[in-house]
Amino acid sequence: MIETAAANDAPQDEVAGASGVLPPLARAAESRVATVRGEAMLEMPLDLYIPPDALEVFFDTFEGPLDLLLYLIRKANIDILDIPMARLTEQYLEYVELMRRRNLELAAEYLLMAALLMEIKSRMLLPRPRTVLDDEDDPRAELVRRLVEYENMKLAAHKLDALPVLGRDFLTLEVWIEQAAVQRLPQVRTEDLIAAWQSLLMHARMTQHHKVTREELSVREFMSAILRRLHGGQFANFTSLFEVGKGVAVVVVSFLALLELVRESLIEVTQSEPYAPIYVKLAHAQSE
Amino acid sequence: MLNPNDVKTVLEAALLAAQEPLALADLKRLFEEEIGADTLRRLLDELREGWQGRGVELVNLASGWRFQTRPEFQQYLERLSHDKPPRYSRAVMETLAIIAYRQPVTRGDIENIRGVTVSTNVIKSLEARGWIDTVGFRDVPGRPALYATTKNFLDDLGLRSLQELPPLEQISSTLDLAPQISSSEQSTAAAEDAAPVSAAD
Amino acid sequence: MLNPNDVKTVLEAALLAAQEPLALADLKRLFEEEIGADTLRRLLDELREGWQGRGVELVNLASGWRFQTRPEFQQYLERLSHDKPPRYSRAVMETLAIIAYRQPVTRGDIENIRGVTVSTNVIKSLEARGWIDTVGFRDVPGRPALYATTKNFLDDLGLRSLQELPPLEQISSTLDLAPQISSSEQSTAAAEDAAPVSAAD
Repeated sequence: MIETAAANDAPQDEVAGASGVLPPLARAAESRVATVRGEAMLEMPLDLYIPPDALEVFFDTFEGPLDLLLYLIRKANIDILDIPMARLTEQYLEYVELMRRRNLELAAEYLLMAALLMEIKSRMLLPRPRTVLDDEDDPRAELVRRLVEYENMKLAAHKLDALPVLGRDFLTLEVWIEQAAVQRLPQVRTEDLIAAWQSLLMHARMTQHHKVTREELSVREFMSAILRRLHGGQFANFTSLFEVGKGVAVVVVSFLALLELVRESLIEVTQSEPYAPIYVKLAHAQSE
Repeated sequence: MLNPNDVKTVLEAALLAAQEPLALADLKRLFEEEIGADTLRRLLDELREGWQGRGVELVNLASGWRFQTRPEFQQYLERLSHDKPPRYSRAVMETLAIIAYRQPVTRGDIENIRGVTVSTNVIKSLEARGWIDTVGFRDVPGRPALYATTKNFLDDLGLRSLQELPPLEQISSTLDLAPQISSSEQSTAAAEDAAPVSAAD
Repeated sequence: MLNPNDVKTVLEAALLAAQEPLALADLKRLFEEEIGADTLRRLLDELREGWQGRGVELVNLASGWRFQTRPEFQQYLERLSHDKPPRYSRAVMETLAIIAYRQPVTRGDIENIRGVTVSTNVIKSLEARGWIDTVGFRDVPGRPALYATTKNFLDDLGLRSLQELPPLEQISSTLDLAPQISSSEQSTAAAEDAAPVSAAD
């Protein structure tokens, strides 16, 4: 934006020359309000002289007819709220004609604006009641509103462009995050287990509801523990599977676990003769 | 338990390593224990002050807190990067300004203000940058899209809200006709606003 | 001319903003004036020392210098990561629940309850996690492995024993292991179970 702004300023210096409040072009144009456009171009004012090579660049710097109008207004120090329509229209038409003569591709917007300016100018010539100062009545009001709004936005664009912008004027930081060597594993809470169980309840073909009690869980836990003890296939003394020191409850649960394991044919309990030591082994340990 | 200095150390590490601005809610999540928003803000302010005079600053943006390099150091840092991001053309910047200051606007609104056709590429490049997006459609024939600026736009310009945009020039205020002009401008704007706008789809 | 502190400030900003480790040659390019490699190295060492005790450290890698977060701060930063924590699939969770509540069970038992085939990967991922292991083999054709949960599973869930698992409504299904059980009493029980199963369909 700064670059384009500079480019936009350049022709201003070239064109404005040493003119005072009104550039000679404007004065000259004013004196020939009624003349034909073609004739006006016959005497191209000196301050409008632009090296032919630069002409295209010059017109390229305008973003459209509003931009060109603003340039003419600001260059001539015209009060935007009291635009001399005849003068402005004349100047505008001269520039447009210049573009056309240079075989520059002229966007339709420039011609539309030319028509609008001429319309406003002619409406200005109509007699108006002096007492009414309401700008609603001023044929220029809408054009002025548009020019003011466009100039506002043009300046806003400059201001925005002057703000520091990420990537152009400053950078974000990229500090490397030292990743832990361990892979991040899913966390499971007991609630997740309940949820999984409930999902099973929804989908499993159930017959009846009853509870998994804590007692049953502890039996299951001891079943696993006993199987682990017997892992490897060796015989274990029946009594060694009971940790008497942990209390009656543990003994009872251990015994229930043993019974359950027997029931599920997971262990074999053998006794060579009555009152002989009882041995326990995995039901199918030979391949261990 | 973490003492305030430990909290600051964690905040600093997280902000230095974060890819995006971190909101207070994000920063709270860093800690197992509950840390009040006021405490966090105070510690962040202290952290920011602690970084005064360095090449990097902690800033508070639309979407949260972020460390960024200071613009004064860009002259050094750009010697390291090979591709400098191109400046936007006047057409893009004017379109952006209109969307930023007059949002939500349709392409037609932008064209009315600029007095020229707005090319699709201009809109697209702003969308691609993540600076504008469609927030709805105006309920007129063709149902044109309404554009607005994004949080990302504010972040990238180092702003917390649209209110921090540079104020507009009061071009007409010093002149006689000002009151009438501005009031007519206002009423026109109000009329435009009143035009039925369908909610974002 | 830059004084050593200015140079350090620029180095710090560049290293914090760099996406890759910066070699000495890169860092030299930051400055218009010529700065010797020795000087640079000394300033980098000073910079590194200045960062002692923070959540981020300056390290010298094979490819150059880089700022990185200290591993001790990983636990905090992980809480921030926007991507959701990894989750086990329903298949894994249901399998785990069945093993936890109905252990010891075979894969066949699990499949009976879930009504679908249990893939080897599901079992393997739970074994790899150290949450289940084989505690024996059922004495039926194929001698399927019996799975049970491990102590590690209890530890990871913060439980002292399986009894601390919440009691649940039980799924009464073919998991009652009737087919494997020879006693007539049990077969009766199994038959009782079996009847409502078909009724429920």
